Amino acid sequence: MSSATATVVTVRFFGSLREAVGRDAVDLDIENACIAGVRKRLASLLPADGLQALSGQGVRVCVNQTIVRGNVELGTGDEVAFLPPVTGG
Amino acid sequence: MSSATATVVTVRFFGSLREAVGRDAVDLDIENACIAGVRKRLASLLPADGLQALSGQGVRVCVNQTIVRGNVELGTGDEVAFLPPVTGG
Amino acid sequence: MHADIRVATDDFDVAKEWAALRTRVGGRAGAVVAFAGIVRDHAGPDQVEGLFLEHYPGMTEASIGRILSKASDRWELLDAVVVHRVGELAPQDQIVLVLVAAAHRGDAFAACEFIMDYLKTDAVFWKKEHRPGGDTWIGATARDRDRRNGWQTDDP
Amino acid sequence: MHADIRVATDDFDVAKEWAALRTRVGGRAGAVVAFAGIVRDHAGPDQVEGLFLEHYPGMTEASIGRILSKASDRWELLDAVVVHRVGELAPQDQIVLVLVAAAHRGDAFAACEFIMDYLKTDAVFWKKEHRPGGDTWIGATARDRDRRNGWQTDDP
Repeated sequence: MSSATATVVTVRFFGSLREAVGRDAVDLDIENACIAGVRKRLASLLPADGLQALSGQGVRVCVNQTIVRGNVELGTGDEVAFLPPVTGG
Repeated sequence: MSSATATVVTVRFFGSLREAVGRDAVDLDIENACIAGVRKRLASLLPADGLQALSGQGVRVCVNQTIVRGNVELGTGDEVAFLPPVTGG
Repeated sequence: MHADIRVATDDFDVAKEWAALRTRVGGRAGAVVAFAGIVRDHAGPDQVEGLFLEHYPGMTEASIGRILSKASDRWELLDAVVVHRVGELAPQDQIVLVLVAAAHRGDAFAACEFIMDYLKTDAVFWKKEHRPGGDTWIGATARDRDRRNGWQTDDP
Repeated sequence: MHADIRVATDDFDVAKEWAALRTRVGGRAGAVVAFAGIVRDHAGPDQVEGLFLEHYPGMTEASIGRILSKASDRWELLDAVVVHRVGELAPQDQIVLVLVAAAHRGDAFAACEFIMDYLKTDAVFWKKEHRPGGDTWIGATARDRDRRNGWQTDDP
């Protein structure tokens, strides 16, 4: 796929997932412009346990700061985030 | 009754009762050393509506800052108080 | 539990009371809850132009002490402060401060609200409202009694 | 309702936040309730030596905004402030402040506790505890979820 048609998204990791994957954010060129495309691309970048953590219990996926379910489509400039279970206070 | 055997108590009035009787406290020589004796003595001192207020709904009687029921005995130096319904805060 | 009860005509300083409590409890408290009651200045025919509060020195403090004891029997508390003003109060004046510290927030919230509800019904104060139509001595309302009795229903 | 949401590494000043809210609400508020959460320093094998709090700028504030909206839909509120710290915190440090003003105390108490309970379960923060045995990322507890769900049971 040429760079002209690649979708570029930013992927962010928080809390325990940030530690598990060893970084807080990464910009990715993805072939399939969807969450599944992000996961596939991350599989080639991350250690196995880091990748596994992203599918752990209670992990939620956000696109542009909104929680999404299933395989949402993405466009260039979108921000995808993996959120482990939250707690404030 | 001679002064040697009289019982001297202080009677205090609070809130709406203070206003109804027109004073906040009075020292009384009482013949019958009990709450009934106090009421009898007050009958000769207070205007009728003030006296009536002391028997109004929700009025409680205290002796030495403890709420009492019925015709409690009194001794010299005791403090009797008439309390209308309370509210704080 | 440390308990501090004061009844005074002077205004109180929430910041000072909060800081003093924080100093006393140090890192034992995970939760501090404060309640302040204020004279409202809502306009209209029902407008309260001011309040006059009266107490029975000694008995009033003892009545508040019993409320704090009940709260302390029921929840795990580290510190409780009740400061209550008496005398003439104007709209926007502070009337009462209840400050509670506990290890856990559930205890602090419940105890603070419990103490306030009981102050309305069981603390020895008398309150006169100044309104355009005249002065009225007021007692605890049916709603106040319902709130207080709600805590009793919860009793084990 | 005036709402103020801040997430910061800096410490907050309860006195300053309280005074600012009092200035905003004037005599409309009859009740102010404040909650502060503090890092406890309880000793023992379970001792927390510190906390690290992380947030998602933008999303975190929005998550708190939704909590305040829910509270405002449910109770008559005049003003609500949530200040939440992030970064490294030591025992005795303040973590969070929730300040609520309302005409009536029942609304202020309920809303303040509701907001705290939802902050525990629904606000977008991540919390790591530093203990002698190592670091642990912690989530909302079953008890936290029970408290939050208790409010939902009450929903009309």
